[in-house]
Amino acid sequence: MENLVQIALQNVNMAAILPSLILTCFGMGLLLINVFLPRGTTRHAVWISLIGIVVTGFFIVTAWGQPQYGFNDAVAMDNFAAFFSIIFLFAAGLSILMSDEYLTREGYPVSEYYPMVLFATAGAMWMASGTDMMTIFLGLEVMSVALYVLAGFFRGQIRSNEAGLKYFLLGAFSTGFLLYGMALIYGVTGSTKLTEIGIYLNAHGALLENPMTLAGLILLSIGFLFKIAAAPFHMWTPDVYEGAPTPITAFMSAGPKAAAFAAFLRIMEYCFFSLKPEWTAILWVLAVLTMIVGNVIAISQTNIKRMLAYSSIAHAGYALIGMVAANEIGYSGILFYMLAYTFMNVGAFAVLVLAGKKGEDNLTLEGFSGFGYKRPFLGVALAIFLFSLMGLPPTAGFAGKFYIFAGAIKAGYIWLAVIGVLNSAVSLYYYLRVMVYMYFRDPAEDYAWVSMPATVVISIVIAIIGVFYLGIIPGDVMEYAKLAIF
Amino acid sequence: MYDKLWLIPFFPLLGSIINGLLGKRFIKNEKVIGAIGTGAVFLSFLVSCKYFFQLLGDSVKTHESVVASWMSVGNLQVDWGFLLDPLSALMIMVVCGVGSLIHLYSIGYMHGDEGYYRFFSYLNLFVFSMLMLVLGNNALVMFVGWEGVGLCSYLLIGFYIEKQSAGDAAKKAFVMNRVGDFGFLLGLFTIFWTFGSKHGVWTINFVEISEQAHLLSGDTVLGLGVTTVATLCFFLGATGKSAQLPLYTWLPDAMEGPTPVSALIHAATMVTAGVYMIGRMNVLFAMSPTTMAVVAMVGALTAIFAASIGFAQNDIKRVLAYSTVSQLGFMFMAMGVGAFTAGVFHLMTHAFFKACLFLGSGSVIHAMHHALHHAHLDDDPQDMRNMGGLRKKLPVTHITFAVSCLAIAGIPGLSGFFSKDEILWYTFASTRGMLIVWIIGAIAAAMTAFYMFRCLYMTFYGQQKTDPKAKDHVHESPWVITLPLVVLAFLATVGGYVGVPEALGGHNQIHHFMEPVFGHAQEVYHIAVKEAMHHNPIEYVLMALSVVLALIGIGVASVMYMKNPDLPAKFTAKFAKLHRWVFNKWYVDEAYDALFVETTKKLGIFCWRGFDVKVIDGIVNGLARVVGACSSALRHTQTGLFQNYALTMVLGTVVMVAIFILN
Amino acid sequence: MEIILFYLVALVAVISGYLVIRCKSPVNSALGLVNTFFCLAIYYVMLHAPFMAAIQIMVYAGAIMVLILFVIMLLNLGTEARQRYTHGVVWSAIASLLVLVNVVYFLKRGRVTGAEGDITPFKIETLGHTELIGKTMFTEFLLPFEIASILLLVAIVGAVVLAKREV
Amino acid sequence: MISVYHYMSVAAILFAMGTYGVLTRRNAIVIFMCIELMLNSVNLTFISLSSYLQNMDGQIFVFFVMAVAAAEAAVGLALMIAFYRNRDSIDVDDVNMLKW
Amino acid sequence: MTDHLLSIITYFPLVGMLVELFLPREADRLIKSVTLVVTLIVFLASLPLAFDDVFINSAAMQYTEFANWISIGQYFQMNYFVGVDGISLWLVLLTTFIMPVTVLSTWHAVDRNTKGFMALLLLLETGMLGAFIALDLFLFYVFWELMLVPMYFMIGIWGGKNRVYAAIKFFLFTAVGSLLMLVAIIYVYYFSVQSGIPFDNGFGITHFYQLDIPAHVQAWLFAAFALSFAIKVPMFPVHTWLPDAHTEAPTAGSVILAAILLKMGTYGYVRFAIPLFPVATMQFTPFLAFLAVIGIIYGALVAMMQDDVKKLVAYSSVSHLGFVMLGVFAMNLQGLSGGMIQMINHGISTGALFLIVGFIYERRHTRLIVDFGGLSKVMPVFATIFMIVTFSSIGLPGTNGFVGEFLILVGAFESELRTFAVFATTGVILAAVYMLWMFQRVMMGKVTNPKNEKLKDLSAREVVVMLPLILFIFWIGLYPNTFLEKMNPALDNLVSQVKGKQQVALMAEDLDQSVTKVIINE
Repeated sequence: MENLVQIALQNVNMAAILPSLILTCFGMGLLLINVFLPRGTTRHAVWISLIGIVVTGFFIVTAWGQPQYGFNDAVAMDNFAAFFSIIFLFAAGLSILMSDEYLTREGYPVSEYYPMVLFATAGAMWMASGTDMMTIFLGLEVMSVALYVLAGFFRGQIRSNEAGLKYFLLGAFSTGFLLYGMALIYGVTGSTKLTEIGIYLNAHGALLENPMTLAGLILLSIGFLFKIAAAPFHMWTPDVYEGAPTPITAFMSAGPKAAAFAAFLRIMEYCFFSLKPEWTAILWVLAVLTMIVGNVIAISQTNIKRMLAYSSIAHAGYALIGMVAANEIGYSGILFYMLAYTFMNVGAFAVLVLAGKKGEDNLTLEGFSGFGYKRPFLGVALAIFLFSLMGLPPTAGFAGKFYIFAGAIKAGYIWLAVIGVLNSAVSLYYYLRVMVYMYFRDPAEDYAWVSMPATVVISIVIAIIGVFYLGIIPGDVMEYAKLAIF
Repeated sequence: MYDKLWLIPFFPLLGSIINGLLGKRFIKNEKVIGAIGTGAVFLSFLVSCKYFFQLLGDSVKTHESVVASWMSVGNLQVDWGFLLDPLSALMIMVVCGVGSLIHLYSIGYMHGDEGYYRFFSYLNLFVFSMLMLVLGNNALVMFVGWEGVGLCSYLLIGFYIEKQSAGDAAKKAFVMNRVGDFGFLLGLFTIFWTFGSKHGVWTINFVEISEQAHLLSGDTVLGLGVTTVATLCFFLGATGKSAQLPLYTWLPDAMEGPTPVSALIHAATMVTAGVYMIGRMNVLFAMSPTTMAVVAMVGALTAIFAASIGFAQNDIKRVLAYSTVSQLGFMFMAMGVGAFTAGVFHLMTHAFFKACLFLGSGSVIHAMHHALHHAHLDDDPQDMRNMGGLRKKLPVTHITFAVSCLAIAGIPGLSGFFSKDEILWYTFASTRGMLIVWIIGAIAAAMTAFYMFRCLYMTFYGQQKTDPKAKDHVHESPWVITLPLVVLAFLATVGGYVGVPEALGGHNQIHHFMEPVFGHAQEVYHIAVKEAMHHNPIEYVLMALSVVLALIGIGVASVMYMKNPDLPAKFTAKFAKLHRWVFNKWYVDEAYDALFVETTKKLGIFCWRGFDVKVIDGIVNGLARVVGACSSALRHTQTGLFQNYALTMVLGTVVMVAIFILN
Repeated sequence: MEIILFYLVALVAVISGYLVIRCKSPVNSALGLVNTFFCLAIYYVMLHAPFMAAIQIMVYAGAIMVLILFVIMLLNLGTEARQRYTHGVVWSAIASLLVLVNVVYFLKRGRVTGAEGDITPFKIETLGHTELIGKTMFTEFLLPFEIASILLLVAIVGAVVLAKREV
Repeated sequence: MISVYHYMSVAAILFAMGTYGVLTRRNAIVIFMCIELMLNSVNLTFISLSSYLQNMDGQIFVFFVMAVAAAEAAVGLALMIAFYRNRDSIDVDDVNMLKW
Repeated sequence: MTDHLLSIITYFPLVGMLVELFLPREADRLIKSVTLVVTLIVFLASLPLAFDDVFINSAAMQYTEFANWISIGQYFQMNYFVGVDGISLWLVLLTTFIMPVTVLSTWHAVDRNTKGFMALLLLLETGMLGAFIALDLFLFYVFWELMLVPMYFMIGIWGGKNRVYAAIKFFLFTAVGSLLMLVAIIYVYYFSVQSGIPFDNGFGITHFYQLDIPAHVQAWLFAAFALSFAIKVPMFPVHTWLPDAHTEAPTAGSVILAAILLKMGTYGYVRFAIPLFPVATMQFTPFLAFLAVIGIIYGALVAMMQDDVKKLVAYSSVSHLGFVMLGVFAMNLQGLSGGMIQMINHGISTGALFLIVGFIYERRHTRLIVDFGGLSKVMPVFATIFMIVTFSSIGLPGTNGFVGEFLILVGAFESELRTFAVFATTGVILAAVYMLWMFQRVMMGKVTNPKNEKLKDLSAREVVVMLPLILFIFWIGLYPNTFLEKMNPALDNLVSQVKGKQQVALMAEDLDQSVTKVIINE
C-alpha cells in the first residue's frame, strides 16, 4: 500500500501545476464565500477573483525560465505554458473587471459567475501546459463546460440560452471527433503522452503512411480548429458571441482561442513534427478560407458585437498563417499575436459593455451614430482598438501581423502573406465603417454625460496601454515570445 | 564697358513694381503714375542710346555681360546674362524709343481710367519683358522675355476685365502663344540635346550656338537634319508670337485691348519677336534651306491672306491689325530668303509707321468716344462707317495718319518704300529667293496700298457720317497724344534713309551695321544676291513696278471710296459670296473652334465622365459591390440552425480527409 | 463460439443504435441507447475489462440515462414535431456515410501498431482489473483524475446556476 | 478469432450512426443522446485498443470520458431546461434567433 | 542638440498634440495658438538644415540618428535610423514650412471641434516628417501608415457632403497599396539577411542599396513598391481617390494632402523603389513614363472640364505630378533635380491654390465656377495673388513652375524618354488652357452674381498666409540654385549608383547572350 503512495508521490510536482492550483483554490474558496456574501452585488467576488488572478500571475512570472515537469509527464509548466497562461489571465482579469457593471445592469448579479471564469481559466492553463492527451482533453472539457455555463448564464434571456445551447451541442459534437482522433493516435502509438507519441512516430517512418495516423491527426485537429473557430468549424462563433454576455464574449474570443492554439501547437509540434508537410498543406487552405469567410461576412454585419465575432474568426485565420509557416518566427508570432489580440479585442468589448443598454439592442451601427461625441473617451478608445484590429502602426495589431507575416515570408509562403494582407485590406472597410458612424454622423438622440464605473475604465485603460506598449516597444514581449517556443 | 546692360530692363521693372504695388493705395495721382511709367522707359531709352552709340564706335560688335547664374544642374548651366550686338542694339532702340513715346501717349489716352496704375504697371512690365527677350544672351533668358511679353499681352488685352470679349481674346492670345512656345521649347531641347550628346557641347548660349553650329551639319533626327527639325520648331514658336499662319487669329482679337497696347505690343514690338528670334538664330536657319523656304512661303501666304481680309473690315483697328499680320508676313519673307537685314530693317520702319497708324486710330477713337459719350450714344466708336470727313476736326491726326499710310504703301521717299522694296528685291534676286514669293509679295504690296487708303478715306474724307448729335463734339486730342504722332510720323518718313540701297546711290548703313550678325552665316552658306543680279538694271524695273503697283492700289481705293462711294456696295452685291467669306475672315476662327477647341472639350468630357467616372471608379466601386454581394450571400449561410452548422463541420472533416487521401 | 457472440452483440448494438436515431419518441430512443450501452458492456467483458463494463453500466445506464429520462419526463416531451426547415437529411446521410467510409477505409488500410504493453490478460486475471486500473490511475494519471474532479464540480455548480428557478 | 478491427468496425458504425442522428434529429435531448452514442463508440475503440496493446492507458481514458460525459449531461440538460422555460420547446429548429 | 535635431522636430508636434488633448475643448483660440506656436517652433528648429552647407559637398546622410529599436535575435531587428540628405532635406523643410501656413489659414475655417482638428494636424505633421527622415524601411512603413489616420478623420469629420465616401476611398486606396509593400519589405529584409548583410543593419536602406537581387525577383518587389507609391502620387489610372479626397477635405486637409502627402509617393520612388531595384526600374521605366505622360495630358484634359474649382486643382495635381514622375524616371541629374524642384513647386503652388479656393469658399460657401465671375473687380488684392499663383502653376518663366518643368523636360530629352517628353510638353499648353479658363471665369467679366458684389478682400491674416508662398514662387523661379546646389550631390550619387547597377545588369545579359551564341555556334 505505502509503496503505492511512494509511486504516486514521486511523480508529484506541485510547482508544475501551481498556477492552475492557486486559481482553482480561489475558485472553490469563492464558491464557499459566496454563501456568506450579500446577494444582489458581486463587487467582493470581483476583487477576490482579481486577487486570485494577480497572485497566479505573480507565481507564473516568478517561475519564468524554470520549466517544471511532473505527474509523470502529464503536465509541463514551461515558458510556453507560462506565456499562454499570462494571456489567459489577462483575458480573464480584464473581462472580470468589466463584468460586475454588466451583470448588475442585466439583472443577474450572481457570484457563481466568477468561480466559473476562474475554472475556465484554469482549464485553459491545463490545456496549455498539458503534455498528455488526457490532461489536454480534460483541461479542454473543464474550460468548455465552464464556458457552456457562462454563455448561457442569463437564464431568463432567450439569446443567452440559445448561445449556451448551441455552444454546448456543437462543442460536445466536436468533442466526439476529438476523442475519436485521440483514440486512433493511441492505437497507432500505444501511448497518450505527447513526447512518446512524437518519438514513436518519428522512429517508425512507416507510420507516416499509415492512414490511421492521418485520420487521427485530422479528427484530433478538428477538436481544436473548432475552438479556434477556423472555417469551416467556425459557424458557432458569431451566434455564441452575439448571444453570450459581453464580458464572456470578450473572454471567449481571447482566452479559449489562445488555449486551443496552445494545445494545438503543442500537439502538432510534439507529436506530428514529422508530418509537417501534410498538416501545413491542410492548414494553408483552412487559413485562407478562415480569413476570407471572417472578413467577407463581417462586411455586411450591422450588429457590432456580431461583427467583432466575425472579425475574431478572421484573426484566427491570421494566426493560423503562423502555424502554416511552422517555423520559430511563425510560432512565437502566434504567441505574440494572441497576447496583442487579447488586449485589443477585450478592450473593444469593454467599450461595448459601457456602450450597451440593457438587452444590448443598441449595439448596432445606427446605435453608434455620433458615439464619439456622446462618449469622447469611449469613442477614442474604441477607435484605438479598431485601428489595432486593422493592424495599423503603431499598435499591437500591426506588430502582431508583422511578426506572423514575417514568419510566413521567411518560410517562403509569399502568396499566403499576400492573401493575408489583401484580407486585412478588406477588413479595413468594416472597421472604418464603425468609425464612420462614431465620428462622421451626428448623434441620433441628444445625450447627457454618463458616469463610467471605475472597474470598466480600468480594464479599458489597461487594454489601451497594452495595445500601445506592444505596438511601440514590442521588443521585450517579442523576446519572451521567442523564448517561449519549445 | 557693357556690364551695366542690366540697367536697361531694370528701370521698367522698377517702374512696374512701384506702380503696381503703390499705385492704387499710395500714389493715386495719375500725373505721378504716368510720369513714373514713362520716365522709367525713357531712362532705359537713354541707357540704350549710350550703349548703342558706344557699340557703333566699338570695333568688337558682340558683348555679353552675365549678372548671375540662374540654374546650374550638372552640364546644364544657365545664366542671367545679356548680349549686346548690333541686332539687339537696334531692337532696344526701337523698343525703348517707340515704347517711351507710347507711354507718353498713354498718359493722355488712358486719362480717367480707374485701372490707370494697373495699365502703366503692365505696360512697364511689358517693356521689361521685351527687353529681356531682346537682350538675353541665351535661349532661356530669351524665353523668359518671350513668355513675359505673352503674359503682358494677356494682361493688357484683358485690361478691360469687365468685357467678356476682352477676356476671351486675352486667353486666346496666351494659349496660341503657348502653342508657339511649345515649338520653341522643343527646338531648344533638340539643339541642347544634340549639341550635348553628340558633340559634348552643353550650351544654350546664342554666341556659342552660332559658333558651334557647323558641328550639327551632319546630324539627323527622325530622318531630317537636326537643324531643320530644330529651326522648324523655332519657327512654330515664331508663328505663334508673330501671328503668322496658322497661328495668326489671336492678333485681330487682341485689338480688344487699349489702343496704345495695340500700338506698342501688337504692332511695334512684341509681334516682331519672332522675326528677331530668327535673326538671332540666323546661323541655324541658314543651315537649313528647307526651313528657310518654309519660312518664306508662310510669310508670303500670310502677307496676302491677311491683306485680303483687310479689304472688308470696318473696324479701324482690325484693319490695322490685319495689315500688321500682313507686314509681318513681309518680314518673314525677308528672313526666309536670307535677307535678314532687310527683314530687320522692315521691322524697324514698320514699328514707326504702324505705331503711328495705331496711335492715330487711337486718337480718332478717343475723339469719337468722347463725342459719342457726350451725346449719350452707344454707336461703336471704332467703326469706320460712323466716321468720315474727320480731317477738318482732327488735322494733326489726319496728317500723320496720311503720312504713315503713304509710308506703308511704299511710296518712294518714305521709309516703307526702302524696306519693302529691299525685301521684294531679295525675294527675287537672292540665292534663296523664289519667284512665286516675289509675285505674291508684290500683289500683297498692292493690296496693302489699297486697304490702307480705303481706311484713310473712310475715316478722314468724304462727308461725316457720324451721328449729327455727336458731330460737333469731335475735337483734336491733347498734345501728349499728338506729339508722339508727330514724332512717329517724322520717323516714318526719314527712318528709311538708314537703308538706302546702293542702287539708289545710298550706302545702306544698316546693312553694314548688321554685317557682324548676319554676314558670317550669309557667306558660309552662300546667301547673297545672285551673281547675275549684281548691278542688274532689273532692280530698277522692279522698284518702278512696285511703285506702280502701290499707286494702282491707291488709285483703286480713291476711285471706290472718293469718286463714287456707292461702288463698294455694288461690288459686295456682285460678289456677295466672296464678300461674305472675306468679311468673315475666311471662317478660320470657326474652323479652329470646330477643329481644336470643341474636340479638346469633347475629349476632356469623355476622359472625365466617360473614363474617370465610368471606367476607373466603375471598376473600383464595382469591386466593392461584388465583395458586398458575396458578403450578404455568404452571410445567409449562417442560418442559425444548429444542424446546418454540424453538417458543415462534418462535411468539412470529410473534405479535409479527402484532401489527405489525395496528397 | 466467441465470434458468434460478437456478431450477435454487434447486431443488437447496431439495431438499438438505429432505434436511437429513428424512434419518434425520445423515450424510445433513450431505451435504445441503454440497450446499446449494455451491448458495449458485454464487449468490455469480452475485452478483459470487467471493471469498465461495470462502470459502463453504472455511470451510463445508471446515472446519465436516468438523468436524461428524468429530464424527458420533466419536460414531458411527446413525439417531436415534424421538421420545419430543410436540413438536407440526404446530405446528412451522405455526410455520415462518408464518415463511415473514411473510417472504414482507414481501418482497412491502417494498422494498429502501438507498442505492446505488459498488461496481459493473464496478469489481469491474477492481479485483478480493478486494482490495475486503480494503480495506474493514482500513479500515472493522478493529475487528470484531479482535473476530472474539478470538472465535475464545475458541472454541478453550473447545472445548479442554470437550472435553479430563482437566484 | 476476433481481431481488434472487428471491434473498431462496430465502433465506427456506431460513430457514423451517432453522427447521422445528430445531423437529423430535431429534439435536443435526442441529439445529445446521439452524441453519447458517438462517445460510446469512442470508448469501445479505446478499450479494444488498450486490450490489444495490453496497456491500461486507453481504459483510463475511457474512465475520464465517462466523467466528461456525465458532466456534459448535467450542464447540457440544465441548459435545455433553461431554454425550455423560455421557449416551451427544445426543438433545435427553435434555436434560431441568432443568425446571419 | 543638433545630433538629435531630426527627432526633435519630428516628435515636438506629437508633444504639442498630447498637450492639447488636456486643454479644455472650449478654448478654441488657445488651442489654435498653441498649434500655431508649435508648428512655428518646429519650422524655426528645422531652419538650421536649410543653412547647413554640408549638403553642397556631400551626398551622405546627415544628422543621422541610430538606435536599436526592436531586436529579436535571429528573427529580425528594427532600428530607429533617421537622417536627411539633399533629397529629403527640402521635403522636410517644405513640411515644416507648410504646416504653420496651413494652421494660420484654417483659423476661422474650422468651426466645430477645433481641438480634434488641431490635434490631428500635429499628429499628421509628425507622421509626415517621420516618413521623410526614416532610413529604416520598417520605420518608414510605420510613419507611412501613421499618416493615413489623421487625414482620414480630417476628411471624414470636417469634410463636405460626400465626405464619407471620399474618406474611405482615400484610406482603402492607400492602404491596399502599402500592405502589398509591407510584404515586399519583409521579403527584401530576409533576402538581405540571407545575402549576409550584418544583422544589426535591420531594415536600414543604406545597406539594402548594396543588395543585388535577381532581376525577376526585383520585378515583383518593384511592382509592389511602385503600386503603393503610384497610388500615393497619384499616377494614372489609380488617381481617382484624389479628386474626391481633395474636393471633400477641408482647406487645410487639401493643402497638406497636395503639398506634402502626394510627395510621399514621388519621394518613395526616389528614395526606395528606384535605388533598391535598379534593374527592375530599367524594365519598368517605359511603362511608368508612359503612365506619367498619360497622367499629364489626361489630368489636364479632365481638369479643363471641371466645374468645381477644387476638383480642377485636384486634377491639375495629377498632371503636375505626372511631370515629376517623368523627370524621376529620366534617371539623369536634370530630370531628377527637376522632379525634386517640381515636388517643392507643386507643394507651394498647388498648396497656395487650395488656400485661395479656401478663401473664396469661406466667403461664399460654394466652389462652383459658375457662382463666381468678376471677382477681380471686387477683391483686387486677391486677384493679384491668385494671378501670380495661377501663372506659377502654368509654369511661366520667372516663377517656380517653369524651372521645374524645364529641367524635367530637358532631363527627359537627354534620356531615352525623348518621345514621351515631346508629348509631355503639350501639357504646357493644356495647363495654360485650363488654368486661364478657370481664372477668366472666376475673376474676369462682370460681377454676375449679386452675392459676389460685396465680398471682402483678403484680410491681413490671409495675406500673411499667402506672402511666404509667393516669396518662394519667385525665389525658386529666379534663383533655384539655392535649392539645386544642395540636392545635386545626393541626386548625382543616386544616378551614378543606379546607372552603374543597370549597366552591370545589361552587360551580364549581353554576356549570357554572347555565351549562348558561342555555344550555338559550336
